[in-house]
Amino acid sequence: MSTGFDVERIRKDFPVLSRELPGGRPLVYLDSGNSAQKPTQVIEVMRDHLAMHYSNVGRALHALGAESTEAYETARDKVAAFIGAPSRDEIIFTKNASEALNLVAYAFGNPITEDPRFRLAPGDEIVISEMEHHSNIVPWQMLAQRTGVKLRWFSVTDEGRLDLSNLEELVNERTKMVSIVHQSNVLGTINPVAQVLARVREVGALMMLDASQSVPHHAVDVAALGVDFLAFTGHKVVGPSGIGVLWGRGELLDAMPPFMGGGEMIEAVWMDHSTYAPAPHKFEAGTPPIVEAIGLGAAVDYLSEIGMDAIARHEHELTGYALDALGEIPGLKVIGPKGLEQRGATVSFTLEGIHPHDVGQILDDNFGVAVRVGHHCARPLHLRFGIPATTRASLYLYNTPAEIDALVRGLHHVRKVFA
Amino acid sequence: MSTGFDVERIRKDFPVLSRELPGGRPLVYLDSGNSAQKPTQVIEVMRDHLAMHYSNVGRALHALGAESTEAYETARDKVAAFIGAPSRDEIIFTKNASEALNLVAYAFGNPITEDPRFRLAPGDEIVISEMEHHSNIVPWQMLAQRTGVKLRWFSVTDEGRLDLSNLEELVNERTKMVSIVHQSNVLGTINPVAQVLARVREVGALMMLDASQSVPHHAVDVAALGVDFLAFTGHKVVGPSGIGVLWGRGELLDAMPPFMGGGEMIEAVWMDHSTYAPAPHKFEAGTPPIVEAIGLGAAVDYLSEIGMDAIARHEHELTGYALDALGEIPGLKVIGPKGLEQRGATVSFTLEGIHPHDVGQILDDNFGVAVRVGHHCARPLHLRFGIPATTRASLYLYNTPAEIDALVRGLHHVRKVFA
Amino acid sequence: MIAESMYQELILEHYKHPQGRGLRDPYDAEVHHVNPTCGDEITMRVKVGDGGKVEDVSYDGQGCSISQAAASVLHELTTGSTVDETLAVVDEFTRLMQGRGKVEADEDVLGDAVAFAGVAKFPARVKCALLAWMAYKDAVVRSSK
Amino acid sequence: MIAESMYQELILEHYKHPQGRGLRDPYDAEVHHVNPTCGDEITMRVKVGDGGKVEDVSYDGQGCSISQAAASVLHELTTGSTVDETLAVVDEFTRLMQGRGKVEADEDVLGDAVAFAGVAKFPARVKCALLAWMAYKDAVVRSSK
Ligand SMILES: Cc1ncc(COP(=O)(O)O)c(C=O)c1O
Ligand SMILES: Cc1ncc(COP(=O)(O)O)c(C=O)c1O
Repeated sequence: MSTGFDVERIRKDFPVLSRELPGGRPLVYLDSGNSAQKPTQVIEVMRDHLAMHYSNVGRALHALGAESTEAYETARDKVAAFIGAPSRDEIIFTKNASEALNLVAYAFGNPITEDPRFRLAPGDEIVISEMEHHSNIVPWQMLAQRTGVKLRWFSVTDEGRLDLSNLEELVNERTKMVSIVHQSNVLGTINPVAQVLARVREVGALMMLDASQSVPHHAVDVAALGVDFLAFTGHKVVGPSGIGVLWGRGELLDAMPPFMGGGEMIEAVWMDHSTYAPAPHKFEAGTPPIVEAIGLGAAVDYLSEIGMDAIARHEHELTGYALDALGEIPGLKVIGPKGLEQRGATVSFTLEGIHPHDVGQILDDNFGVAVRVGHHCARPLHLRFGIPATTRASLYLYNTPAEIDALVRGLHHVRKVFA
Repeated sequence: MSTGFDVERIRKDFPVLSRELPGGRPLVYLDSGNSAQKPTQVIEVMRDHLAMHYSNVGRALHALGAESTEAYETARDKVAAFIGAPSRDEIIFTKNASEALNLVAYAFGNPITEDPRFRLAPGDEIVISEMEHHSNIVPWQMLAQRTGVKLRWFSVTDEGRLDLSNLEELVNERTKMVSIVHQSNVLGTINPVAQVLARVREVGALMMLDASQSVPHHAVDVAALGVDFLAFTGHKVVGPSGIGVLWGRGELLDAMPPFMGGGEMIEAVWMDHSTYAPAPHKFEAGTPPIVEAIGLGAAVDYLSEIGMDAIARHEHELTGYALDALGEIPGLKVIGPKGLEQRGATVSFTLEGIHPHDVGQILDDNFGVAVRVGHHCARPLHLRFGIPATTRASLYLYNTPAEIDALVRGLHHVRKVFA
Repeated sequence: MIAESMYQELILEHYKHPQGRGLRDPYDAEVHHVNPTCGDEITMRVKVGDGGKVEDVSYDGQGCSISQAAASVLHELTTGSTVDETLAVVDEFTRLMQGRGKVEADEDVLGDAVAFAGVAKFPARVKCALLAWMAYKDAVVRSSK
Repeated sequence: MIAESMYQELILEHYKHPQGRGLRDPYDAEVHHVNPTCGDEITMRVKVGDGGKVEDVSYDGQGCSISQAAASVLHELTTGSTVDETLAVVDEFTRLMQGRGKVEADEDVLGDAVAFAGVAKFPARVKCALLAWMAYKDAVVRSSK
């Protein structure tokens, strides 16, 4: 690699990467799109907090309470800076990206709210796409079932791009919300946000981005993007499980009803009614994932120090290497863009006549190569391509060309077994 | 203490308890009702998993995926055993107790569901109590606002007990759900579940227990209790933040609509509809708090090994000691039962003429004594007693009589400062 | 290597050369089973003759080697036996698959199906191995109605 | 001990012997402010005379020593000054309180109120110190309408 990016030094930060799997296999982890591994820098911050500084946040006046609250709220500052949020109060900690998406879906058609942008009338429409993760499909289906709002979606082209040919018709005056993925977790496709947003603004709708697969891999700036909401998840940005982020424009967060009720999201409570705290607290009912938020803060610090641009360059080179190497395997077909334009480091493919489950299992059992097989929580996208499943290699800052070589060797072996 | 319970040995398991606070103060942690401290046994399980075994669960076929899934699902087994759940599939991992309570509240009046127990008709009622934590008030208020269901509540007696004098009238044929706290986080009161449940069964309603403050402190067996739902939270049972538990009777979980939509809660997804996985997965949308669930498993192992009965005995003795010692402070008034009958190790009080915020701050600043001051997320209960706030000492397995002595010394000093 | 214990020669053999594949007439019952998590599917027909003898088990489907080979082995083991005999095999196979790799297989009952013992160690693949067998059980029940 | 920096002698003195406490007539505006998180409350009346001179600030309320002492100090500092002068003090006091303990107090502007500098280190208590001052600002704005 010619980026001045020291992948071998980075790998030392991730303890699991030097682990041996049962049977003496090395670990070749190509499943970061599913969940990323964690660097010592994150693990130790969490351990230290749990061991020496832990207490509940917000509510406690004492020394530990102050330390925990300070650490938790500092994590919010870090996340806000990481995604360019105009205000720290626009960062809501959730348990994962799915909760963030559901929180926004539940804001619509709730009789509590008078703001017209969140009210639903007969004929109103929500637009998603055929390449969404289930977490950006099912919440809107459930909203449609609860309220009668109509769910519509963009198609996907044979090349794995959003089909914008009917953009004008699909996004229209009846549209309340367009929620699409920023970068596909199967195809690797990076979607043309600006083009869709321009139409969304024309019709006065709102726009949400599922950035679960973009925030980990390249610099994302919510102000520059100009959308209304953005969701991502901690465990894919080398952070812990149990933490996700919803960013929303402050003025919209003010207009939305709370999602869950409970401790710390209130201003004052009487038996028969309550008033709510301003955002972000309005949306953080109960004890938040304290140590997880702190871990996420350490994770974005870690990535920032390496530099998101350097990470993106590294992944770009790796992706080129992977597409070339995989292209030489007979019977292998990449599902998604074949070139490097507007695509990330996720490569999904089929191997003729061999089921992905068999591919994945032999790669793992014989070579320690961890890929994901199945529909990757994007079943409709697989239906679109007429296939039940794919094998997916998803790369991250710690991956190397040698690991792609291992994958290729493994795939040749798979073909031999099933020849 | 005469219980054969070695509190000094236990204290060594909790690193923070030997910490010095800034200014050389020792830490006297009497705020476990807010959140408990964590033993090394929990911290190290989490660290080890994050460092060496982490990956996403359920979806991954590879070696790390199998290890993570096995550890996560084993945590479910442990929690099921810990609370006597008839089936492991009745244990739903949430992010905290508040999510568990909201999940159940959102199941009512949702047009998706046909089960009559979760449908709401005009005139239907939900019953809570005046001693609830906000997390068991606000979700039901929000349900009432969304659906028009009527919210009613038990009063609290001067002694801090549930006023059951109007049980027959309050819980009636119009009642759909009675949701009350098992043990009050302010009063310490343990509520008479059987008596309320008998009436609930007579009228054919459902019953939920907020067991956030009981599960940490004494053996809780859901089958023996006989209720329909029970919620508790990981961070109060020496487990991590970011994890909570909803237990529900399997047959009810089957009848309920999903709460959040997303990855892993589905069976199959098409663009226009989906089918859902059976419980518990139906209620676990997105990547769950994996490492947090594993940490919770280690926490219940830790408590079980010491023995919940031994912990309860220890706390019982401590509570007696504390009530006696506090009783001798002039102007101090305990809010809640003065005796040891049906009460836990939480003692809230007022000090005449001195605001709890001043009490808490001086205890912390001068003595390192960490108590909680304010309304403890139970504002209506404080309104009931006509006070804006109390000071609360909440004890746990690692507390000692010497720490109560420190509290008492501190309170004498507080009185001197404000004399 | 662990895989050797799962991808037994016999399984690969059945996968590459499935026995009795294709849907045939006559039949008493036809069922269609799907494993929604991985998309594996099978359509299966059963013909039961006099004395409860299984005269034909015909099938078609798609899926991984495990699910396809399982159907082929099932065809061999059931055809020509009595329904009761085959249900005992189904039970033993199910017990083996759900045993998380900790159950000893009874070779006398299972015959060639013992080759699937290694699959039991992979919870994610157990459903693949069981798909055809559950479909068979379902079809037999329906055929006797 | 850290507390010494927060519970200054002067604060305790004002708390035990509040200056100007009680609601008085005449007044131009009355406001009622509440800190919902801790339940502290204050009712405050302001009487502004010729030349924008603050003739009386009277108040009643309940809360912790910080919030009560802050009202008492405020009464002393504002009564007799012009509205403009007092608003400058309010601004400086607010700046000090929100400075997380990192802001140097301007003693010339703040006078006795400088005793509250230690409170700024305790985010949870800042609202207590500010309650009366925010109420005063509100009341002054209303009185000039
Ligand atoms: C009685 C009671 N219920 C509910 C809760 C809410 O728990 P959590 O904040 O973890 O959601 C708490 C603790 O804060 C509690 O004490
Ligand atoms: C594109 C996309 N959206 C949403 C999600 C859901 O994230 P989580 O499972 O953390 O809620 C994922 C990952 O699983 C994803 O890849």
